[in-house]
Amino acid sequence: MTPLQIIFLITSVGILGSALMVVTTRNLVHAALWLVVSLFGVAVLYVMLSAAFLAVAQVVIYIGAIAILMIFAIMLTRRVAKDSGPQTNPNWTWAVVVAAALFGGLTWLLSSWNGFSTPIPELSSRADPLSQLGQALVSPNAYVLPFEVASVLLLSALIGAIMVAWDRRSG
Amino acid sequence: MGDPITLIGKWLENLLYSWGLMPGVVSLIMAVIGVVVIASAVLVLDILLVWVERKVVARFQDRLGPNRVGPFGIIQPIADVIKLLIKEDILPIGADKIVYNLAPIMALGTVLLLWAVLPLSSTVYGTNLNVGVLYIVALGAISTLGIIMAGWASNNKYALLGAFRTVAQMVSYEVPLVIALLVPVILARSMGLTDIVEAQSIWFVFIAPIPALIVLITSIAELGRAPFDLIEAESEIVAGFHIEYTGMKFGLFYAGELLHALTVGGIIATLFLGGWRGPGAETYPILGIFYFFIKALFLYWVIMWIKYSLPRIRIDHMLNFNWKFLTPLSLVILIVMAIVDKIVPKTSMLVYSLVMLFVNVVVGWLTLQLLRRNAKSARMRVAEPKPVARPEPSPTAATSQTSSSSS
Amino acid sequence: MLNDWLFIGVFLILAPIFPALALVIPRLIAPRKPNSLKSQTYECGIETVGDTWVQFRVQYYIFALVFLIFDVEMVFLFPWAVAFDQLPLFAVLEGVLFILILVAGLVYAWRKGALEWT
Amino acid sequence: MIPLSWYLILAAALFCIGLYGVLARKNAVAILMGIELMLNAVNINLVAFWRYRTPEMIAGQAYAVMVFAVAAAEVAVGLALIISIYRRRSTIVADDIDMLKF
Repeated sequence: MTPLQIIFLITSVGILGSALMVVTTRNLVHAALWLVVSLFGVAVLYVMLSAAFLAVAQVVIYIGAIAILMIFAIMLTRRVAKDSGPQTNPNWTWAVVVAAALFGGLTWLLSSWNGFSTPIPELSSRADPLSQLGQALVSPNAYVLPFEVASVLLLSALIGAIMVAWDRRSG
Repeated sequence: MGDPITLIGKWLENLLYSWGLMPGVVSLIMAVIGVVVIASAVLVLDILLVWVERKVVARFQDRLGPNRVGPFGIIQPIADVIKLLIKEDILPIGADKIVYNLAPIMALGTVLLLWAVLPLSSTVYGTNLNVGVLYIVALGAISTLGIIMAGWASNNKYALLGAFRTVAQMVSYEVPLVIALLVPVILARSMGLTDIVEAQSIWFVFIAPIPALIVLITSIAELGRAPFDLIEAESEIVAGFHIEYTGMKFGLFYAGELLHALTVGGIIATLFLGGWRGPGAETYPILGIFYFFIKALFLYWVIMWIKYSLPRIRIDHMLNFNWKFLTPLSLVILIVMAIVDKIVPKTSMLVYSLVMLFVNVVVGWLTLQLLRRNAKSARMRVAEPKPVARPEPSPTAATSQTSSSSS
Repeated sequence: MLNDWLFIGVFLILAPIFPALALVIPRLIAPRKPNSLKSQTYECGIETVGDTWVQFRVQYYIFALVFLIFDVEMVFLFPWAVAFDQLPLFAVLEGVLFILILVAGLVYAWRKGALEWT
Repeated sequence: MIPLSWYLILAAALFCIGLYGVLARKNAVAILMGIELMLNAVNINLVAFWRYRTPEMIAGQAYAVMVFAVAAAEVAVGLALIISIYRRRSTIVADDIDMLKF
């Protein structure tokens, strides 16, 4: 075992364990905090995959914004969030079966693929992936269209969300 | 050369290698030593800051400040720490124990982590992350989460309300902050803080004064210091999200806030005031540390100066100031500077900087004109006589009452 | 690159230990005599009434929402800013267009009155 | 070193946990959390494939960034809907929200 492998194993146990807490814990605020732990673990994985920009972006977007938005939403719907009864619907056993079957199927499918255990290739040191990403995002023969469409998507999400949530009466 | 800290580091590294350790283990040990040295130095500085803060406040208010314990009262903060350590620690009823205890740790821990990327001199820095600026933003995000945790876990209405107000303020001011932080990144073509300092042959504050000002203002708001200290607002919500914290746990929030103020000074010094740059700092890196702390402490003093000179502003004014003034202004200056940067040739650094400065002055002047006009109409609106409550004829009052109750 | 992050990782593990130490020491030396009156919640010194979890205004959500959208957009722009040297003018203008689309959202929120604290 | 398979299996497991959350939870906010977990599993896969198969192209990272945008938009609108439904119906239990029946 190399040190990197040990770090990977610790991180993945952390990610999966806290993900399990997210889907099972009764207290919704706790679920949101466990979600933060899980997403932070994913950021650590990005660092190990040498995608440093994605790692910090993950922390900024998911922990800094999405998690806070979720906690706000939980606080705004208090009567339901305080519900201490069972938090799962009656057919949760089926959910377990479906999830387990999907996991088994995915693993089987992936292990039959010949690129399954590719070793990690050397990263060419001359190109800075960050600068590459920046160029690709605004270059016409790369991703400029998705880039602008993402902006429109976010704009429509903003307008739609304000329209739905905003209610002058309760303001 | 001529840099004792690098020499000590090299000597230690060679010593470890001579013991026959593997390179990975050596770099791990060096990292641990580096972290412990930086963190404990910063914490000692933090204790000193308590004294500095109290002394400076006293001077602003024409008092003497602590002057009994030790010369000039310099041992006072240590006495404070001992007092906090032996105070009883109260866990309020219904508090969520783990989250409650985690929150103060996060409050101080995130501030400590910021020092991992701040370059103290050309040779002394934790690490030169190529995403340094976003790393700072990310840590700010984690500290916001810590505040929510503190407010929610305390099981106290006022704490929860204070936490929500704080977070609303912090996330609001983070928008212009992040936009303004893009400007030094564009000017230096890098997010690494070391690279940003290297790029400042002319301090960025002279090239981009408006973004520098925006970063200063929004950072003060992020700190929750006056005039943006609505989160503490003793008369409204007791003391904000940390009402229920006693003893050392409160002390950690307090220490975190003080240290954060100095750290913000350091960040702004790095991004806009040339960091460790100064006469002779390249040949003698030890001078760089000195310059860095001079600049950081100067900005810290500016933050204190603002804090003790201005009254607290109203919450609607605070939010308007952010959304209707700072955010548009930062977007405009970002767009203008990005385009001008591409148009003006970079052959002569002096011409380039002068053009940038000119652009900033023009935008600033236009903003002032706009504000002046706006202020006039706002004054007219406020000065209008308010409708006075007077008894209305009974039938209409009755109908309006029934209609309002039915709606 | 991983070496840079080794330092951050070590810092991440060690940074909470310093404040945690400051919480452990009082455990050992400070008095601990909790009683039911002492650990009451403090709300202006009067007895607590009702539920802690008060109903919040939707306003808070709107602020966090606008922040989320802006945050994501700004994160997109950081690689653009780093690659500035390699970008031709029209690529810069595409970034500006990206910002302008976002400004439309801000204008909408402003006109709708969602940014007022009423 | 770590082979690609480790990342893929981790992502598959995370995806299935998220799926379980979506299928089994009653509360709509919790269902959204499950969706977040699934999106993150997808992102791990994208970045891992980028790093192991095509490190010289930037496609994987660009797609991951797009997933960030989509996740943000989805959370923003989803939570707004939840808040709005809560205000009208006083419930956010997914099984009780059946307005389309009428």
